[in-house]
Amino acid sequence: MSLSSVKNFTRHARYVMTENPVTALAALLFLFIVIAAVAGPALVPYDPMATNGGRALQPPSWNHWFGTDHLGRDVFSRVVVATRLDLMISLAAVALAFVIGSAMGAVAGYFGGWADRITGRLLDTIMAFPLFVLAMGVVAAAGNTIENIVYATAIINLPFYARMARAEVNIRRNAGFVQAARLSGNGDWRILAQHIFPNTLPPMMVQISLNMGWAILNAAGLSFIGLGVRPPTPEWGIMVAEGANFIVSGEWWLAFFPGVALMLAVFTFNLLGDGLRDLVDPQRRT
Amino acid sequence: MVRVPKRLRLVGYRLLQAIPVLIGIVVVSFLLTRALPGDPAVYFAGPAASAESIEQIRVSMGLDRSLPVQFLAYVGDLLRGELGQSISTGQPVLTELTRRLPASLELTGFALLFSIAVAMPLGILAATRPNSWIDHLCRFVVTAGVSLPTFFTGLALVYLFYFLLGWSPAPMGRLDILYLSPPHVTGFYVIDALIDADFETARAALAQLILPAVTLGLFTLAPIARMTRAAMLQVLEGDFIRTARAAGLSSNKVLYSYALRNAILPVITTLGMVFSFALGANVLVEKVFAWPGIGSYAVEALVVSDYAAVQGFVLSMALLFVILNLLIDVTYTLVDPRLGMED
Amino acid sequence: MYRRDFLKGISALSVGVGALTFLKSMPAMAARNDTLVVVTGTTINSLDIHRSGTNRPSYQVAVNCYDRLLTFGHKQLEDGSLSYDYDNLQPELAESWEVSGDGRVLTFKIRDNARFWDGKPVTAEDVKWSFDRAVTLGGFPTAQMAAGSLEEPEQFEAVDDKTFRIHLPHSSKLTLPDLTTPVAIVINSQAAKAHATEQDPWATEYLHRTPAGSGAFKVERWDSGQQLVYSRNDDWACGPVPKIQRVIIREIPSQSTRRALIERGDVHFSQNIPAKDARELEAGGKAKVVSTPIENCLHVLCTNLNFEPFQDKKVRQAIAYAVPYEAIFNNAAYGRGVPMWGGDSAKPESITWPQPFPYSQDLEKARALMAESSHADGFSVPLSFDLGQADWAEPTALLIQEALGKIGIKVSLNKVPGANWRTVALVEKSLPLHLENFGGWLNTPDYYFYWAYVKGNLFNSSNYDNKEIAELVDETLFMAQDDPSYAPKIRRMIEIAIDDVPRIPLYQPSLNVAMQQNTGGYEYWYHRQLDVRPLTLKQD
Amino acid sequence: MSIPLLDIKALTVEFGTRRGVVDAVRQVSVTVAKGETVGIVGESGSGKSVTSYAVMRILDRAGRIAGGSIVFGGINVGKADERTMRDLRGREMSMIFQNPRAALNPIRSVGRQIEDVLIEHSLATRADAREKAIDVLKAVRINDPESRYHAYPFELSGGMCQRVVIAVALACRPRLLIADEPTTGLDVTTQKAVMDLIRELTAERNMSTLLITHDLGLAAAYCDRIVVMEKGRVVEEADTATLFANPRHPYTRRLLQATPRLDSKVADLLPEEDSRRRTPSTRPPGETLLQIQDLVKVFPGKDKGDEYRAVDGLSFEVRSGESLGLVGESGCGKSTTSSMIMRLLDPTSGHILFNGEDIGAVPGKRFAGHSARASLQMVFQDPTDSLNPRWSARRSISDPLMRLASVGGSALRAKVEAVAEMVGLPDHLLDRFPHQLSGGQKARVGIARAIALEPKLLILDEPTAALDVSVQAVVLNLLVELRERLGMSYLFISHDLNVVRLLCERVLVMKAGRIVEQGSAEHLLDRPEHPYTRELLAAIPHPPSSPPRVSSESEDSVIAARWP
Repeated sequence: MSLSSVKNFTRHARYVMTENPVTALAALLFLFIVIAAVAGPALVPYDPMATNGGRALQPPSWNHWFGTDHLGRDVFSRVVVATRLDLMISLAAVALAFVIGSAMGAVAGYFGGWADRITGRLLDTIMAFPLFVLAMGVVAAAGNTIENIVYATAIINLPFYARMARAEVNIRRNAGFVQAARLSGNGDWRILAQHIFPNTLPPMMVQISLNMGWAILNAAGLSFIGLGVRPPTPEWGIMVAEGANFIVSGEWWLAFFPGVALMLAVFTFNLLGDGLRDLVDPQRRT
Repeated sequence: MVRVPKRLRLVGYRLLQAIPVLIGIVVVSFLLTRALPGDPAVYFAGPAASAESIEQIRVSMGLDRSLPVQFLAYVGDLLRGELGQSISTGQPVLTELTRRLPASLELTGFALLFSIAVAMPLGILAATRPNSWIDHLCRFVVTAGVSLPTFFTGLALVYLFYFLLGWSPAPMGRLDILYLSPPHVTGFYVIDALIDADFETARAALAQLILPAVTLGLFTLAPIARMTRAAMLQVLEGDFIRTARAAGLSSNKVLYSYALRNAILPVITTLGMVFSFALGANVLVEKVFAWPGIGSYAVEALVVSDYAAVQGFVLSMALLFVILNLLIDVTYTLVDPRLGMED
Repeated sequence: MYRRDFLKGISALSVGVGALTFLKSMPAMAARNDTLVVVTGTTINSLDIHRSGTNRPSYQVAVNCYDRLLTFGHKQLEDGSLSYDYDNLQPELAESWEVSGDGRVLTFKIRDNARFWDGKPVTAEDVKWSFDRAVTLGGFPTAQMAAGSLEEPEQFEAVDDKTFRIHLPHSSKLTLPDLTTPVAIVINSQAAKAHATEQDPWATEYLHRTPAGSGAFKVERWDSGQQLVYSRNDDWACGPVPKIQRVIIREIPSQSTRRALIERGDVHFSQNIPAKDARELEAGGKAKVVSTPIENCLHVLCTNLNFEPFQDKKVRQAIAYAVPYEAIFNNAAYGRGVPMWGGDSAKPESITWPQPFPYSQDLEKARALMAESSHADGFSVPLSFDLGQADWAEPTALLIQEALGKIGIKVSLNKVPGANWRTVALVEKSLPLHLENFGGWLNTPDYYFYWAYVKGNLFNSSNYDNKEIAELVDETLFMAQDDPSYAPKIRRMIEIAIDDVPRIPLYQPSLNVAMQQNTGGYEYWYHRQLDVRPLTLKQD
Repeated sequence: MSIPLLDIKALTVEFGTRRGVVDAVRQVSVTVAKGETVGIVGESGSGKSVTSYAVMRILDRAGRIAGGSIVFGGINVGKADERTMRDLRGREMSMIFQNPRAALNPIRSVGRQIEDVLIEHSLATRADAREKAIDVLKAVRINDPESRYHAYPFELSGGMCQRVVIAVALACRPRLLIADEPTTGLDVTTQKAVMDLIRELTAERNMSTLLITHDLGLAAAYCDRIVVMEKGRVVEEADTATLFANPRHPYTRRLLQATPRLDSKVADLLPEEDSRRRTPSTRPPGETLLQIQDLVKVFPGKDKGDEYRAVDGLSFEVRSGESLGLVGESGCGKSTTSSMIMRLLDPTSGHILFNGEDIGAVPGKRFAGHSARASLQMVFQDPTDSLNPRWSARRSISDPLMRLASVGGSALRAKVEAVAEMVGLPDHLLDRFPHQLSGGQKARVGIARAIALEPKLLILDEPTAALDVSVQAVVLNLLVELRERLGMSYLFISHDLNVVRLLCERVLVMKAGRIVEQGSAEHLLDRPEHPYTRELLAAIPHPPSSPPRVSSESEDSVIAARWP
């Protein structure tokens, strides 16, 4: 990428943000989240795992911004450190779902026929389960390791990509430029991979960012019912679940801060979607 | 004339499409339950059971047979309409499901009503003023809604409205202790109570519904509002809207009679997905609000490897889903005259 | 008045209806001063304790709706609360009983006025049928009956209508106490047989949903997964007729909702609350809290001797010296329960069980022991616990994880879902290091050792195998406690357990319950079920 | 002169875009008198549609009237409140649009849509609305209006839909009808019927009409007065006869010249001084290159017996160096035929012999690797749709070279630039994406891609249908030049006989999957034998054929063209 195209891109990005203040807000939040994920463990004031019976359940104060939990761990440190894990889980799950789902959908949409019918029924089968329950089942059956949470989340996200890819590929399979590509001697697979698929990316971007948020919620939900990440790993969902029992007794900060962090992260990804699409779509650039 | 059979055929075609899905679900539910950890025989045998008594129960439950044999037995039971007995609750799964399903449906239904009532106007508002601050605000609000973990929202609402303010009745399920459930007609307490002309009970049931329904509804605002906005925007850009405006139709007429009726079609499709979404989220909400629904039943069943209950749950969900999609298809054909007519 | 807040809520929602709301719906549920509302977190899944698959919370139906031949009297504990008294056997259905000289024949006289709910008098035939059922159906009831040496139907004899006899293969101190357990209930055999079928000769399907007893309460309605409603049997013959007319057991899965309900005064009684809530509710003065140390029960850290590092006694002892008992007691048990560390000597002087082990956290000693052991360089091990026990097990595990890290043992945590727990921990016994919480119903040390220290028995999840302990248990299990050879043998047993430490006791847990100030009469029972019969509600 | 019905004075319309404010219409003044038909003619981007939307006050959100005034029947439209405007629209002035099917609410019966307007303007009540709607349908000459009343737009043909749109527009007997490209997308025969209907109805009711079109021929045939717009400005205004006889503005002249007439040659479309003018050589055709024998394509329907024979026993041949035209209206099977020849679609039966080899027997799926692939190329109808939106022009042109000629590296770069130069595409445009190129530039990219491999047969599928006439003129000349330079054969597919004839020596006329007539272009034009050919010819509106500079033809054709 040349210097001028970088410059072009930044100008375009700036335009997308100024046009839509909500996207700008999301971008700012995203920056925060990325910093927390990358540098979190180095930034926090306390060891997120260190227990200390002497300072258990202290409300937020100067020393402990978000208070301490029932084992005296610093909630702020845990919330910040948890960012990386939550982000990794959702990123891995969404990436997996996107790659497999969109490949399946693209093939189904392009070739149609039996490939389409089989994929369609397979997706219907997955979709016929309330998706969260399916994820629960998968984790319950396979055991609650981080990998399994990722797989479960990926499985329930998969139909969205597959359906979207199918629809987007299907409307383009007979487009003029695809026919032209055939005349240029491209085989089916090359047409699919190089000509059609890249064009389906802008709408997929929205889906990816929505799903990132959803994947985080999902992992947290699994943790909430005890099928998620294992303690004492800091993770937002577990922290809310653990903190939930303390709300009624007045120790609201245990659940509140991780809950807010969780919400903000999901919120950011959800908002980011539209901005991301505008950014990726070459047609929006001049 | 030609239209009716064509639509009927479309519905029939959808039904046919559901068959492989149902088969797939039977297989998946069977495999999933067999993959669950924990030995139901051990659970069934209870504490202090000896190895022999566990083995004895294993044999009586048919768990000693090979998987294909177990599967055939399972399919055989299904064909006879038998869903088996739930270990964890000790009830026939069918009884449990028929009692719990209305509870979940009532909750989900109210949640969707709430959600639609809020999200559709927001979506329309946003679509009529794209990129204005109102648009951004709507987007902000609905996104905030979908970003809230339902279990967190539920807890927060209970804490605020029940524990602190005391505005809401205790989160103890479908009815407060003081009331008896109304005579069973539909299984929906509010409706049953109204049928019985028992307005107090209806009110009480409704009061119990508000917090969980709002919790769940907040979560489903975003997809509905987003889809409404997108569909409205697309329709409003349509040539026929320009024609209608050029013909001097009032903006209300254009917006509601022309644009919204067209935009509602993709929204209806979304509703199906949202419903399935909500049923999933139900699991967490039911847990928080002690709602005796099908979702909390499934969680419990999963945790104790209650094969029959999990299978029954999954199957009823699938059936529900198929029926729902059919309903959506039928609604669609009612709203959209084009369906089934184009080649 | 506990409805006050609820009313406020309702009228806030529907201005102007107020009291009318109340009047209109009240007839549905009887007057409020004799209706007691109890919340519980777990589901009652059957009304028949003998049926396989019946879970622990369901045992309360056996306690409240059926009668046993015998029961225990009660005593007041130091804190003023009431407890059953293991040393005070009392008649329930039996009016009197006799033990033969060799202790092998027990003869019971059944109360003349005892009648089942349907009016049929209770006969020896009913007792025999019920006991036959318990020893035949298999699973838990059979195992529990066997603990009292009651193993086959031939042992039970209905001499006449009101005389029932048990023949024992040997005398056992456990037989009579075993007859007080919820398993040894007497069922209306006539009502049950009427619903028996060829496949189901013991009418498990019928009794599963329809109790047929003579107890103080009948089941008025059961909405599985939601609530169970008891209503009083005014003709109960086996004790003072309960004060409460109706009890509603409401299932509320969310722990914090249960706490909110009790704290806001919307329910009367909350069974088995977490230690933290117990402490805070008590401190807040919003509810009455009773905490009773659970007899014959320990929360322990188990090392599994099937795993190589734990075969070395030094490693086990090192761990016992590394565990942060104090922190666990404060942060997991919130100071409720009895400390089981820091005992005076490695040679026990009393046969009290449980009693503190002479370990306490001493990292120097622990490190030294590790250095001497075969695993001086440390090792890695997963520490498992039951998800259903997470409220105490999770903080405990975290604290142990941190402490063991300091002596070179890298611990990872492994939450095991409830269903899986039994299988992997107790049946397969495949968890290397785990937290366990066995408690024996029958309150003798030998009974505890039998289940937890003898190879092959269910709660010996350590796979601990010690010939001497096995022999000692064998000798003492049926032996009368006043036998002169009993105490030395028990002391020796405890001594070995201390030295070998396959199970490292953390503390003796308490059973915590919370109730409104106007609620009284609560009595602790070894089975940890709520006995609603003695409960009272003060009028206000 | 009496007060005009519509008086647009110095109208300026602005649009807010991300690049700032853009004037779409600048200082435009147009008047329409009562009973008069005025045409606004211009190419895309000339601001003609924006002007009409401004009159109706139905501009997009981003647009606003920035200056000037629009007075309609004494009311200042620019200043009127929305209520007044709503009363005006539909009742006093109406508008019809291109793409009639999209212009109707797809899920409302056409009768109801007419009723809506009648009721809105209080010309009917719930009780008599239906009767009145049917009257309106009758007025637009719809057969069996009672049953059509219940029809949905998708059940009607395009022409029928446009009649309904006209019915909606004229239901309230407005005084002004604005027709914005009312026949674009319709077949020529339908176009004629629709235009005739409009003329008839407006004349009958003494209405004024503002006809907005890119087609000078159409304007010439139906308008009393013509306003020519270019880039948001009015460049010339005159009554029709004067404008054609004596165009003053150079743009008008260029436009007139670029519009094909019955007698023009391809070179005539460009000004004499234009270096891009080309004249096709008249070499005799060589041996047979492509031979189509008894080609059939049947599309299966949903039911048996529902099948549809798109191409029904077609036979013809193309010789090397020859240009063959294939003419027909939509649905005649011409695109299906081209897809089969290009091996994008497999025929049901019949043979496609290319250089003697039956390439029809090779399945389309496997044709990508066939040796004849490079020799058979095509230029697509819609230049936008036919370019990958994510690929730069360079990459699009490179693609066939990389795939089929295995050219790479600097050779590829050189070759792409050479081809681009050949089609007149400047180097700096090569790195642009399609959306950054104009229609004509995109067409050139499409052509460059097609000729990069120097194919023997090039199918041109309406290559200029989406282009403005001035661009079309250039492209057609370019195609002539390329054929000369590369010795290709063309199969030119179009609905427009008039354009086909410019490039082709021989023409086939297709209808319903069959050839109804074939012969030399001149012969077909002069002495059409089949009634369908004659109908087609009659329906094409032509501008008067004698612009002053290119004087050659008689007055007859002018009269012929204006004859309805």
